[in-house]
Amino acid sequence: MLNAVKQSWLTFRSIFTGMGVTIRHFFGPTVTLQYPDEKMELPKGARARLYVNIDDCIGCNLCARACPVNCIDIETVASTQDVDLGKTSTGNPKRFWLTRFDIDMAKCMYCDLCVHPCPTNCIYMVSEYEYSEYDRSNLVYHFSNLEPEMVAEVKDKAEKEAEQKKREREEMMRKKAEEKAQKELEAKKKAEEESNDKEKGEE
Amino acid sequence: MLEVISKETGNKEMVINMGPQHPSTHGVLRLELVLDGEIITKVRPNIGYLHRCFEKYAEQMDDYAKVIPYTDRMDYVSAINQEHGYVIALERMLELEVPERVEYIRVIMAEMQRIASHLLGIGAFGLDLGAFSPFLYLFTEREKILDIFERVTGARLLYNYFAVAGLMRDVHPEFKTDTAEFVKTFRPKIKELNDLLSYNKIFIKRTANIGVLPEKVALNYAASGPVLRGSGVEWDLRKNDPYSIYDKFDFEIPVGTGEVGTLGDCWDRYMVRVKEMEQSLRIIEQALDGMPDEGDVMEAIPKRIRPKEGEIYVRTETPRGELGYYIISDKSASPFRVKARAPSFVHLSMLPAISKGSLIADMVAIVGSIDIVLGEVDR
Amino acid sequence: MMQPEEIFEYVKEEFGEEGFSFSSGDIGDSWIQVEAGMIKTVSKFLRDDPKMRFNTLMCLSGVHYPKEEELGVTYNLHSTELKQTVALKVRVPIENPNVPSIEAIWKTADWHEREAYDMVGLIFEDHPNHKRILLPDDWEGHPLRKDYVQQDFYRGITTGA
Amino acid sequence: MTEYVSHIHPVAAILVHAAIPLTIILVYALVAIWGERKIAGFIQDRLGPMRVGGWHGWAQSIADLLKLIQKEDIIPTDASRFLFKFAPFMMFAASYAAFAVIPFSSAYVGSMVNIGVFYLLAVTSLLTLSIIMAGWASNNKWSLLGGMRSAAQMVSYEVPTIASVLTVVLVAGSLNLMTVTEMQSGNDILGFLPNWFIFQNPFLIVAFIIFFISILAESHRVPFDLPESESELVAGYQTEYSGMRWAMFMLAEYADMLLLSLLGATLFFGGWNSPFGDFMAGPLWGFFWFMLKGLSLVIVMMWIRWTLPRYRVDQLMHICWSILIPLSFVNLVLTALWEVIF
Amino acid sequence: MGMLDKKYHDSNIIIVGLESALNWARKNSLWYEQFGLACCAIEMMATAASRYDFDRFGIIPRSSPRQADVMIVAGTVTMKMASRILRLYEQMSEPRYVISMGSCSNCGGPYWEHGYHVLKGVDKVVPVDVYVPGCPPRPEALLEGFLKLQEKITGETIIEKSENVSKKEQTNDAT
Repeated sequence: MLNAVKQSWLTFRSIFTGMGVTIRHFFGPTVTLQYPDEKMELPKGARARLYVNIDDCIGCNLCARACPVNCIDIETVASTQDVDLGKTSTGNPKRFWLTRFDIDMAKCMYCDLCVHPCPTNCIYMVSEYEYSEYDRSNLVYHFSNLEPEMVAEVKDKAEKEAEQKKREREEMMRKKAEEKAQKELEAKKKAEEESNDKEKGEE
Repeated sequence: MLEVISKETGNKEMVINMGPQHPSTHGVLRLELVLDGEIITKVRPNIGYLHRCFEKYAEQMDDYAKVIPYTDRMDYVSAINQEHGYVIALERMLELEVPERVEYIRVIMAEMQRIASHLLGIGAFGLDLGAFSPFLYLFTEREKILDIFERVTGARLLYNYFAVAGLMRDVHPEFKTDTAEFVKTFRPKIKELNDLLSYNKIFIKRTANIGVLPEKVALNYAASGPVLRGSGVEWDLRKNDPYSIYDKFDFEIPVGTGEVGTLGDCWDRYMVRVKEMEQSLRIIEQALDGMPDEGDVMEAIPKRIRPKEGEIYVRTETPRGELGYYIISDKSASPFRVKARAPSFVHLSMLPAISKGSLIADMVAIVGSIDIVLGEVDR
Repeated sequence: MMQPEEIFEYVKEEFGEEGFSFSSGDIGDSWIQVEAGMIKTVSKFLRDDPKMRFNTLMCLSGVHYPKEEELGVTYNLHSTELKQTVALKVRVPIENPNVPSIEAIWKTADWHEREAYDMVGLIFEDHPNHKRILLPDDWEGHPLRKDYVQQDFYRGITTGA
Repeated sequence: MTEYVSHIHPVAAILVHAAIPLTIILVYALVAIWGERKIAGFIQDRLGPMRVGGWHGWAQSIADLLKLIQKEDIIPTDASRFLFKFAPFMMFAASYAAFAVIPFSSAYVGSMVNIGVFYLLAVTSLLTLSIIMAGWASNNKWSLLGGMRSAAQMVSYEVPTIASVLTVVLVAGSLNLMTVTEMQSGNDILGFLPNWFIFQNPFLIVAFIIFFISILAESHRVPFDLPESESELVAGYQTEYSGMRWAMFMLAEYADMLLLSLLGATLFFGGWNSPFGDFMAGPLWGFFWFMLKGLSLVIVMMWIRWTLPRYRVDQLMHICWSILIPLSFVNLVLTALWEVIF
Repeated sequence: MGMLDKKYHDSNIIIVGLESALNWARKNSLWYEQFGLACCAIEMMATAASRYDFDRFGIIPRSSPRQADVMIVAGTVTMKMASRILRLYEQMSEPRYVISMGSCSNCGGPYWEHGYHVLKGVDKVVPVDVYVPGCPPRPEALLEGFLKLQEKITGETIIEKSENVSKKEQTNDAT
């Protein structure tokens, strides 16, 4: 009986202790951040979205290779000899047209692994996080700044140049082969002559 | 959500499906409960609703380092600890030296993560038992930790911060003061939690003598972490099999005492977590004192990771228990096999053993007290 | 506390040379290779012998070795009393992947074995509930085999992108 | 007001009598739901509704109500259709009907019944029935469990409620709530305390504590909110209800909470009597004081809700049968003795 | 849907006024279904917690799908879970909305390539209204997703809505 009274008293006491805590919180300050009206400033280096400074990209494909989920899709075309693409702000020479540089932010897992290998620091995370979409295809970000016609032109040119090079190379190969054949022929002749001489000598 | 699974039980008993969508199964766990009235006669856990093919992914990656972000996603509540285990395994395979400063930062981060994870676990446990406010108070504290983490790593939940023999980036200059400030403000909150929840009579009534896990059963099931310690076994890998620099710190291993009920009940498991937070604070304080101010954290990172042929089993203490990585390497750049031995997986498997004869309400308490994370169970 | 080599010697004394070998890779842990048929008796001995006392099974992993066309199981044991660790390994041919279940010795093996069955297709004899655990019951194939081909549809829902 | 109403046509009088409590319930429910969310918010260091309708989200409940009206009304295929549809209305009707005997002010009571207390307790036990109906008709196991729990809980807790109400009735010597209230006017105790029953007799304090615990259980508030405990039974007996029918349940629950709080205010805190004797007294002030007392009890119930975890179903039963019921009967006898002696 | 959708098919002043009132109610009382799948669920909880506070927008969790208006698919949907998601969606009462939160439910996310057991986007099973990117999205991002959804609801008319309903039903049949 006494025990029951004691237990009840302890129960009530613990309940009142708890209610004391909650009432203190009731009158205490709130911690709520009223989001659309007030926004927290994200710290430096926050990872909320990938961004590519396309002017600095040299098309080395290192980020795409570092990506564990393969959400970066890069297509490059070698620039032709008559065009100078200039240099990046870090001083690296650009050798490729970036005909496609797509990042599928719907696939991305924000792991930061693509940022570190970049030689020109042109791919990095920015702290912009408000970009939800009604349509998923809008989450694929196209960073390449080439117009479609330009892409076609560049590709065409590159193809032509590649063909040209290929032809030149073939030409060279052919010449080399001819020279080689010539030499072999000469060598053969020489050998024959020599053997003839030998035969003659033996005779 | 509700379907009759079989007619095996006849008319007297009822089979009820708890989950995969249920407010207190901590994710997508499904429990088939065979009920006699409200008393559970049989429980069959069904898992796999979050099987995300981690082990397949580890084998598919062409670089050991690419697996790290996926380890984060296993136990998403304590991502840092998951990374920690994995990088330690790789460092042992490659026999790499880790700079001292890196070790200190890692320990601080890991212990902060342990507190954050326990805060969530305790809060969710209270929520399961109907106490709503403690959950939100604890979440507010957790947000403070996440703020520090975000300044350090740039992300709030899944960090990808540890690299093999290094860190992805250095901590910011105010890291020490921020963390010390947090430690200072957090201490009183534990007392408040004890007032509000731990020693609340209703809470004790709901958790004491419920889901008792005897020491022998716990060891046979290979339980670890707070679940094992709640049964009175003084077993902590940070002390018993020290990794990183945990042997440098002075801390205690809190164990269950059976203070309000039987040894090894839900309340003991809960209380071990509360006490562990205090110990983590102690470790953080010591680590902050000992942490060197200077030193490059990225210098030691190897470009290409290619371990020799062999295999290794490395275990570390995560907030939920022993996390083991069993890694086989075949000299190539991608792992041959990575198996993660997740503590939650093991703990969940003993659910049928400890919950027989309890009520539905107890079931909720038991699941809450073993603090499972389904991402880790299913991987 | 005994090193794995000593444990190997000790086990060999008990069971004889037959069916045991000790090996290790270039790095990392070494292991005791055990013939599949003996794993149950060896496990029981390791658990109960006063000098062994391996009271917990830390991890059980199934592995597929495509070159040898074999499946393997690795048992990582630990003794919390004597603080010693050892790894056992069992290799079985892929056509006949039967391994005796050790569920009766360490309860924790129950789910681990089910997972090994699910992932690489090992079959554990005398397992009380030998079913898939992570994947649904009607799933095709064992995904952690190196030659696994993903099915295109599962119950009418495409698994592709 | 009763006098004015009695001059008009009887049917019109009935309608007026019906409309007054209904208006009170509806306005109260809208305010209380918003208020509960605000209170919960402040207790939890947050703000609660802020954006709907301007100042502190005052229009939140209106938006909720309007939305619930638009929601699709789902009746599960295997449900018992009639019972399923009928249960929410019956539940609301039960708590609404009980308001008839509540004396809102010295000038207004819906129906001056001699056995007001008896009527009120009888009508509110219909709530149990409707919850069982809802739980059973849904053909859902969670609902069924919720319904069963609720039946056990409410039937059990009716006993201590009635016993503690009887204690007051014993002191007052009347079952008419108006008479009970009138008996508590004046400020005579110790020269300044109002003549409320809670101050009149030490055993009535115990009776009030029992009464308060019981009404927490009767109106399914934490720590006794087992029938709809979210973390165990999903949503209990309401699991299958959507839209307007669910809103009816919500309305009935809040009305029930108010009803029991008002009953407590009438029985223990002097009903519409002003705490300052004749100062600030009168029919309208009476209404104000009465609602203030009732709402304070409601707020305490909310405060408890956001603090405590909940009991388990067997512990709940244990509290009722082995603590509250014996205690309330002993208390009843002791009160009777006190009344005889003093 | 409620009783209003089938009766009026040409809009006039009253309907427009009524419509905006109903839209206002709908968008300000988006009760979400309380179920989490994976990592994003933790951020969803964080959004509901004190710092970000869903309740400011009138967004509260309901554990029963019957009373929920919006389903937040927070996390990876696996093949085993996909049919349950569909069933949960079917259990919700109209008008209902779906927010796909995070990379995994947007398109399989990190698991899109080798994830044999991962559904590549929840939109293969249920129609999605708003995609919130992030892995996991910040709480603010989820709130922004809700604001986008509110915007969408503001622009809805009853007729459109009923058409959407039938369209949604068709997509359901197809899967």
